[in-house]
This record gives sequence, C-alpha cells and structure tokens, in this order.
Amino acid sequence: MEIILLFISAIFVSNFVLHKFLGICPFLGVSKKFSTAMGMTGAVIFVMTLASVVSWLVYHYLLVPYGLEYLRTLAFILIIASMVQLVELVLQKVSPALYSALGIFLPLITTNCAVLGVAILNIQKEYNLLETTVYGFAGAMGFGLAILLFSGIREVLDLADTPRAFKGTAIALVTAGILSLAFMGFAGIV
Amino acid sequence: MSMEQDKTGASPPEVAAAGGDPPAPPPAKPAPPDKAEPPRAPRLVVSTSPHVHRDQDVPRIMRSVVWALVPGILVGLWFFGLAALQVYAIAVAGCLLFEWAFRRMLGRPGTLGDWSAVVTGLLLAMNLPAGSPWWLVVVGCLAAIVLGKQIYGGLGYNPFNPALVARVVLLVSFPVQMTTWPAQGGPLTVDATTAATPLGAIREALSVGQTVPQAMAGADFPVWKLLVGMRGGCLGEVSVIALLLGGLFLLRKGHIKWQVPVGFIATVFLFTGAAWLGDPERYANPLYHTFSGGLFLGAFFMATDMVTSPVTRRGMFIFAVGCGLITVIIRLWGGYPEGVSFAILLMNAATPLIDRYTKPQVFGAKRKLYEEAKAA
Amino acid sequence: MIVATTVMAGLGLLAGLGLGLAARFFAVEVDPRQEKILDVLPGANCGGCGYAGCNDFAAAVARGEAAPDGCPVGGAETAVAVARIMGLVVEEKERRVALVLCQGTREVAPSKFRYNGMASCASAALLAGGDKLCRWGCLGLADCQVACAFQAIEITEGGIARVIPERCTACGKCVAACPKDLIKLVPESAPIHVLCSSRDKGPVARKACQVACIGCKKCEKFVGDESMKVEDWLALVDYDHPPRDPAVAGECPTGAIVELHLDAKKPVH
Amino acid sequence: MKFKGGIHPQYNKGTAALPVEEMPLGARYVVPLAQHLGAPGKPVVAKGDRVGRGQPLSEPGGFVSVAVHAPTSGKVTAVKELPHPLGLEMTAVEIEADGEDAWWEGVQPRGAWREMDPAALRDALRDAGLVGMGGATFPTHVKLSPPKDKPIGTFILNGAECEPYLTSDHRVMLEQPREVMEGVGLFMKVLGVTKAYVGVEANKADALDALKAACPPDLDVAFALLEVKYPQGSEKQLIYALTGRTVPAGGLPMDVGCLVQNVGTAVAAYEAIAKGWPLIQRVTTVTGAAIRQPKNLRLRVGTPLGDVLAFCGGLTEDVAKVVYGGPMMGIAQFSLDVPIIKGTSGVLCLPDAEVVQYLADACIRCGACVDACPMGLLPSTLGVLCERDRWEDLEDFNVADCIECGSCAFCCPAYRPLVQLIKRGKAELRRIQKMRQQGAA
Repeated sequence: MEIILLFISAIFVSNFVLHKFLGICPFLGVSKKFSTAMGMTGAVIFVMTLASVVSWLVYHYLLVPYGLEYLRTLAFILIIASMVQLVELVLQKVSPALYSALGIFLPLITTNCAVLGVAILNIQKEYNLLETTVYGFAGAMGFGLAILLFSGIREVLDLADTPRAFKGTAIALVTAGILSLAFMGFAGIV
Repeated sequence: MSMEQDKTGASPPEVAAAGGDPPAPPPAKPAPPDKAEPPRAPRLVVSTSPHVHRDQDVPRIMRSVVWALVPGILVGLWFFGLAALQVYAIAVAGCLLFEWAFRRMLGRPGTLGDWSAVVTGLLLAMNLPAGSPWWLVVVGCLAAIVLGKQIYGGLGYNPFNPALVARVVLLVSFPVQMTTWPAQGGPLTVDATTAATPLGAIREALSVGQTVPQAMAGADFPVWKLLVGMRGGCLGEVSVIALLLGGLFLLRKGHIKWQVPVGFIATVFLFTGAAWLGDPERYANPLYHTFSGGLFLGAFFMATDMVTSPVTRRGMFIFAVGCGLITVIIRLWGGYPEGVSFAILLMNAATPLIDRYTKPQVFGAKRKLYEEAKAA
Repeated sequence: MIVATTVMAGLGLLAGLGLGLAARFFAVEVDPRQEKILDVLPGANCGGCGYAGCNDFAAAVARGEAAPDGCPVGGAETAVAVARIMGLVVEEKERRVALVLCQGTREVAPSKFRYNGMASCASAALLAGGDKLCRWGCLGLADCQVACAFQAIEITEGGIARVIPERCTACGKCVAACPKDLIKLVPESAPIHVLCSSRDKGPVARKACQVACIGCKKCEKFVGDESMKVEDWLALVDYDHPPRDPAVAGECPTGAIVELHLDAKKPVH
Repeated sequence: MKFKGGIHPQYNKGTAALPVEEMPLGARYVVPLAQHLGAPGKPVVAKGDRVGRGQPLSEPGGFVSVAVHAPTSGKVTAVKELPHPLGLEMTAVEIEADGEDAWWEGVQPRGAWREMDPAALRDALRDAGLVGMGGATFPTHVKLSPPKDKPIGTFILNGAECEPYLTSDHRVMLEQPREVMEGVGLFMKVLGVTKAYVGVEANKADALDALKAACPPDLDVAFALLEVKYPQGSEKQLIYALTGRTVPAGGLPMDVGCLVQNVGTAVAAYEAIAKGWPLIQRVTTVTGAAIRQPKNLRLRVGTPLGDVLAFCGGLTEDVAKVVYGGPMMGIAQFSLDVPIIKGTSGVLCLPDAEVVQYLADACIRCGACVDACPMGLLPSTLGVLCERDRWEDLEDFNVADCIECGSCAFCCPAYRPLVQLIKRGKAELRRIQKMRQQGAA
C-alpha cells in the first residue's frame, strides 16, 4: 500500500515538473511534438530509474562506508552523466531519427535536475532500494505525463493564431503555469 | 475587412469578404454621371461550394448559453441577494472590457459581438462566492480573458476553459476570500454571515474526528435543499434544478452533447457510491456528492465548453469520465473539498491527447465490413 | 582525503571505461566538415536552400548532395567560405533581389467577380484562376508576404505585392509561394524591368489591365540587341545581359516597362 | 440502412410541381469539347463547316473520353477558346443555328437493346457521348467496362436527388418512367447483371411509384424509399443505404460489385439506343430566389446560360450568385456567357441576401462538422491543418477520403470555408505524394 501511494503521489501529487519544478528544460525544449516527447519520456524513464538505483547503491555501499556522504552530489552527477552518454550513444546508433529529434536535449538530460533531484531525494527521504526504484520510476512517469500532456497542447497551440508577442516559448510558459495550477488540485492527497 | 489587415508572418490566413461593396446597380438605371467610368464592380460572387448554410452561427450559440444560464443566475440572485448582483455585474463588465481592450492593444478586430466574453463573465461569476470583493472579481476577469483566452489568440484557440483558469488562479492566490461562503439571506441581502457548504461541512467534520453520518446530521442538507439550492456555495452552483433546466435547454438545442454531462455526473455518482458502500462512516452517500459542489454547473456548462473539450462523441465521453474520476479523487482524498474545477482543467489539458486517440472511423476503412459485403 | 579521491577516481574510471566500450560498439561517424560549414552559415534557419534549417544544409553539403552556393541568404561571401571548407572554388554571384512582375493594381486591372473565401492566393487561384480579369496578375492575398521570413514584402494599397529590396535576402520563398509565378529573383543592378507577366494577346491583355505588356515589340526594336525580347506577347528582359539604357522605359506605350534601382543603398521609388 | 452523418438542409424543391418545358431553339450554341471527366476530345469540324443535329463535333481524346455532338443543325462559326463553366476558357465549337434543326443522317435507331450484344451497346453509348449526368460527368462506357477481377453483380439507379433545389431528376422520373426503366434494363444487359436496385428519397414517393408502375416485367428490380438526408445520392452512401455494403476507403463501387447510374443517364442511354440520339439535350432545373420564373427545362447542351435565364424571365436585380448544379456541390459562375453542358443538372440563382458569407473565424471545435461528415472524417482538424499549410499532416487524417459534399461547411457556425480549405489541401497533398513517388523511383 505504501508503495502504491508513493507511486501515485510521485506521478500526480508531487509531480516532478509541475509541482517540484524540476526538469523544466527538457519539459519546455522537447515538448513541441508529441512523438519527440514520447521519445524523451522513454529516455527519461530509463535514465531516472537506473540513476536512482545506481546512485542509491553507490551511496549506501561506497560513500557511506567510507564516510564520504558529502561527496554524493559529485558522485551522482558523474553517474548520471555517464549514463546519459550511454543512452545517447545507443540512440544514435539504434534510432537516428529520434536522436536528431531529441537533439541538444539528450545530452541535457545530464543536467536534467529531475534526475539528480530524484537521486538526492531518495537519500534525503531515506528510501530503501525498492522505494528508490519505485520513486525513480514513478517520478519519471510523472515527468512523462506532464510532458505528454504538454506536448499535446503545444501541437495544438502551434496551429493557433497566437499573438506575435506570445508565440513560442512565451505561450508555452503560460500554458505550463496553468497546467501546474491544475495539478495543484491534487495537493493534499497522501 | 481582411485585405487591409496586417499580414505579417504571424497573422492568420483570413477570408476575403465579398460583400464589402453593394452590388453594382442594375443596367437599367443610368450610371451616376459624376464618375468618369470607374472599373465596373462585378455583380456575381464566386466561392467554393456549398452555397447554402445552416441557420446557425457562433454568437447565436453563445446567446443560447446565456439563456441557459439564466435560471441558475436567478436562483443565485434570489438566495444571495444584491451582493450576488454586484458580482455578476462586475464580472460581465470586466470581461467585456478586458476583451475589448486586449484585442485593441493587439490591433485585432473586436470580438465583443460573438458574446463569448459575456458567457465567460457569467460563468466566472457563478464560480465565485457571493459577496466576493470587487477587486477579486476584476482580477478574475483579467485572468479569464487575458490569461485564459486572448493570450492564445482568442476564442477557439484557448486550451483551457477561461472561467476555470480564472477560478483556479483565484482559488490558489486568494484561498481565504474564495472559501468564505456567505449565508443565504434572501433577495435583499447585502452583507451576510458565513455558512458552510455541504462538501466543506463534511471536510470540516472529518478533520475534527467526526464520522460522515454525524457531520451530515449536523449540517442539515437534505436532498431537497440541495436540489432547490438552499445551501452555501458559489453563486451559480447552488440550485441543481435550475442548472438542469438550462442544461436540458442546451441539450435540446444541440449545443452540448449528452455524453459530457451524463458521463461526468454518472461517474461521480458511481464512484462515490462505491466508496460509500465500502465505508459509509468515512464517505458521504452518492446523492449528496452528486447534488452538492459545482458538479452540475461543471458538467452542463464548463466541461461542455466546445473549445476545450474533444470533438468526437467518444472523446467527449472519455473526457467526461476523466473529469468525474478526478473530481471524486480530489473530493474524497485531496486537500480541497471540491475538485470539479481542477478536474475539468486537467481534462482540458488532456483534450489534445484524447482527440489524437479518438479519431472517428473513416467510412469504409474497416477491412472486415468489406469482406462481409463480398460474402453477401 | 585520499579515500575520497580514490573513490571518485575509481568511479570516474569505471564510467569512462563503460562509455569507451559503448562508443566502440555504437560508433557513428559524423563529417567534421559539417560543423565547420554550419559555423560559416548565417544561421537564419529560413529553409531558403530547400533543407530543413542550416544544420541540414550543412550536412547535405558535407555529403556532397548540395552545392556550396546553395545558401541564398549568405550570398557570395558564405558561398566562398563554404566552398573553401569543401575544397572547391565558386564563382562570385551578384546579389539578387526578388521582384514582383505585376503592377496591375485594382484601379487598373478590373475584377471579374467578387471573391469570397480564404484570403490566400493559392486558394483563390483554384477558383477560376482568381478574381482578376487578368488571369496572370497578382491577387494581392499575400501568400508571398506570409512566406517571407524577413518581412520584405508588403501589399500595396492597390492590392498587389511589392518587395522591399533592402530587406530581401533572395531566399526564394516568395517565388515558390506565388501561385501565379509572378516573382523573380533579379540581379540588383539591372535597371530595366518589365512589370507584367501576361502572355495574353495584346488586345486581351490590354482589356484586362491598363498597364499590361501588349507585346508590341517597341522595346525590342529600341534596344536593338538580345537584351530584350518579346515572347508570347510578353516582353522579357535577359537578366544575364540586361539593357542599360533607361530610355527604353519611355518607349513602352502602356508603362509596363519601368526603371527601378534595386541596389540596397540607393533610394527606391 | 442509414449512413452515419449527413445533414438536413432546407430543400426548397418548389419546382418539383412544374412539368418539364421544352426550351425553344436559339440562335447560337457553344459546345465545349471538355464536358466530361477525362481527356478532352479533339475537334473534327472547322470554322465554316455545316453540321446536322447530332453530328459529332469531336472525337474522343483517349479511352476515358467521349465525343460531343452538334445540338442543332447550323454552321460552325468558330472553334476557339471560350468561357467554360469550370471558370477557365476552353476549346469549344460555336454553332450558328440555321433554324431547321435537321438531324444528321448518321443519327439512326440502333435497334432494340434486348436483342443487342453488350459490347455493341457499350460502343453505341460511347459514340453517343454519354456521361454521368448527375454532375460528375464520368464517361458512361468507362464505368460500364469494369476490370475482369471486379465483376459487377448489382446495378443501382440513383434517384435520390439529395441536392436541395434540384428537381430535374424528379420530373424525369415522373414524366419518363418508362424510358428510365428501359434504361435500367439496358444497363443491366450491358453489365450482365440480374439484380437492380432503385433508390429514391422519401420526399419523392410519387416518382418511385411511377417507376414501379413502369418497370418492365422481365426485370428483377427492388424499389426502395430512402431517408431524406444529404448526401443520400453520394455513391458510397447510396450503396450502403440500399445494399448494406461498404465501399472500402479509397475504393470504388465496383469493389463491392456495384455500379450506380443517375436517372438522367438512364434516359439518355435508352434514347441513344432506341432512337440513336447522341447526348445533346438534358433536363435542367433553373431555380432560386433570384430568377423570375423558375422552371424545369429540357435544354440543348451548348445553350448559352444568358439565353436560358432570359427564357426564365431573367434574373432579379439583387442577384448575387449563379451556380451550376445544386447548392451543396455546384460551381459558382461569374459569366453568363458560359453554355449549359452535359453535367448541368441545375442553375441556381441566389439573391444577395441568401449568399453565404464565409469568414476566417477560428474553429470553435463545436464538432458539428464531425457529426455531419458522412465519411467519418474530422473536417475541423483538416480545415485547421490546411489553413496552416500543414499538407503532409493531412495524410494522417485521411483527407483523400473526403467527397467534398459540403456538409461540414454547411453546418459550421464559424462560417469557415471548409470545402475550399480541404480541396486545396487535397491538391497539395497529391502534389507532395507525387513528388515523393518520383523521388522514390
């Protein structure tokens, strides 16, 4: 039950993008088309889940024994960076179309604060390995939900007669704001 | 009207109107003598087919919505009195003003004639507590018209229901004012004491450790009171019967499809019913849930907003069920006592995705039909 | 301290090793010239070259699929720079400017019907070729203006398109957008232009538009060489060797031939 | 069976009670060579030639092409580009009538269709210049030559006449039921089918009764009254309504073994065989609030529109639109010099007050067009995509299945010119697909 609540809360209530405001860069950058948002979601789910697990392991089995907790940010960034690199290499080979569609934002998952965020939150909240895995996965799902909803809206906005001054990122930010307001409705659940 | 307009890259394709100048005088009459043979204006209009049109346009639809809102508004005025009138007046005037001013600022043609700003103003007022201070209403108008609609390009392009954007902006920004419910004091009320809403009463009771049956006994909201509208709440949401009347009118006119209100209300009823059967100590009965809060207002007038809901019937139904589910989740387990606005807003956000996955079946696209026909 | 350093170094080493292996297995080659070309391109991402943005064009050049002088915005300088990266030499071209070959305003070119529909030339042209009696003329519904990324086209009061030469980058978007093929990229130094595209016979053309070229050949006789020629009742300027004597404009009985100085620095009239 | 979607416009079929009048012979006729879908014919007469009534003026320009014939006897005064109802100038033969209206000697009865060979019948129909007279003007002989792997088992006579205002088919069914049914038999013979359906909208029950009464006993024909709904007369919808078969998307009626012909075509086919008459006349409804005397007229193909309108008392002063065909799919005309052609089922004259003013207001996503589309498309989305030149995205929304019936634009409360947008989109997408194919090849 706890696990399920954790899962739901990470997706809806404390959504990484719309509640914690983490991972805004890819959220805005890769949400112009539904298909790329889909690809980004896949990549983020992979990276976030794996990063949660690996960083948890590294933290508990490497840093803690040596009393190096203060190095966790550094270590996590290292892990995440190399993992993203890995995804990038694989994608470039396996799906060049998705690779070029994700463009600059793929390497930017490295600096996707959602990934680092989830790794650090896992430690802060003193989750065990199972909780860590679920939280990482659910957090990524929440990110995916937000970016997919958002990309759907943006595809439609692309066809709208938006005033010049608001075209593009401006209107996207306004929309993200309203979306975040709407997600506030979930506040208080679990 | 369109030719003179700004035609830079960002501006939309426009329609060239043919009717600008009146048709040339018939040849029988002598031409006006003062003009030295200007190029003769052609008489015939050419456009693509069809050359006839249904007797229906956007302003007329919007006016129908206004008519449909009238019963709900009247009941609100009766119960909440002059304080309500003030809110309605400011909301409508404010929406019209912001609509006019913002369009003008952008150098776009005025759209007051389509009546959509009036509808937004009325709906916004109906979603506010009676006796909302004037500045709250004005901020709401600004949020609805500018943030919710015109920033996106105006009617038709807004992804979210403007009145709901405003309500949620206000609810999040001014929680105290937005949850202070004046008691119903009759038509001449100007200033009233506060009262509880049905959903708020339960929330309150649960938080002090009472059970739901105890709370309901204390709050005294029998179903007939809920139907008539004798309860605290937003201006326009109190009377189920009045709202139903307007909603049926719109259904009959064909401006809303039954899938939305039925799907929405039925989902709330069934879901809360299931919860109630599971634990009547913790959850109120489904009738109580169905007839309280802003469910009828939302289901008939907000979730049915054409612009922000799916275009296909199937999509509308999915949309409505989604609204119902989220509403109940927020009501039963969320921090806010009422979730209709949030639910509709969230489903507005999901509308493009619903549209994407509910494309209608193209005539003849089903391979099976074809095979069947061949066998026949 | 030493432990910390060791741990971190070990982690880094491990990650590096993994990545190195991955790079080996999933290696994809990228032409280094592509990046260099991208650096010298103007970066307008206008698509005037026919590719989806500058990066795409750079890749195409690097693959040898596109010509180095394919960027219309960057002009000669860019072409030379790109060619140098590719190890080629290109001829320097004169800057070109788009020009709308029609001056049939609504006052001089009557309509045959009242049009009601989308304000788009391409859509209007599908209905009986547009509402103008002259079936060659500019419909003034701004398809070119919408296509232009540089706001270099305006619709005049007479309801026809006009290119603002100072802003034109000769990307050619308007040329493709015009359903009547009225827009041409011309060398900016050419002084004489025939602002008409009607290939109707003289009397027909004249009836449809007071400033139409009626194919009378007076200009052809006046210049006396190959620089101007009448084809299908329409005078054409040979833009490779344009006529230089502005007096030819005065010869035209309908005023279809005009003297225009499109060079960006000079005032335009 | 009822098809999904469709609309209920005001029918305005006031001319249904008016018997068909013969239009008197005129002085001048203009016969365009292109009056059918397909390659235009090549002229076989020149300026100065004398021609007899029914004499061929052109020869087919290919298989999907038919000849045109002289509507009356007289002198060819020109073979040149002249205004055509499609809006452009096209090659046409101009004939000055000599008033004698003498038949060309080649016009002779072909015999009784019951005794003739199907191939001979088909050739005779081709030589008579027969095309579908409902408005699409597809050459009849081509339609009657289905490929071997798509055998036709069912013939369908289209008497739906679902377009508002038009009553020409209605009058033909009432006044010439025998010719219509003989035509049905003739088509069945050509195709070798034994089963036929006749479908007529329920607002023309009298026509169906007349046909039933005139049906020759040797034909197995099922008569059906159809729901009054536009576009009931569209081939795919009609086939579905009558037989329950669904023509696959992108397919033709022959994919479900059906073939549909219009009432007028049946009469013309019968006359082409029994009397040897080529297609030089047709029944046309001249109607609308802007014509002084609405009429159903039997007209010679090639009659100038101006003459027709004058015969109907002329246009009112507030006329603002003249449409060839019905109001839902007809083509607006700007010149009164165009001639009546084989596909002109009606001439609709609308006054200023009744002219639809299309606007470019934003789509309010009301879904009215989605409910109305008989093909199950999303006209609202198609319209928006076309408006923003997103041609390639149209493919995902099956734009090619649009039959341009106009139901969407008819009910759009924002008065968006959806048909214009979608027509353009279809053309652009076809262009792109062609380029893609060439690129692949």
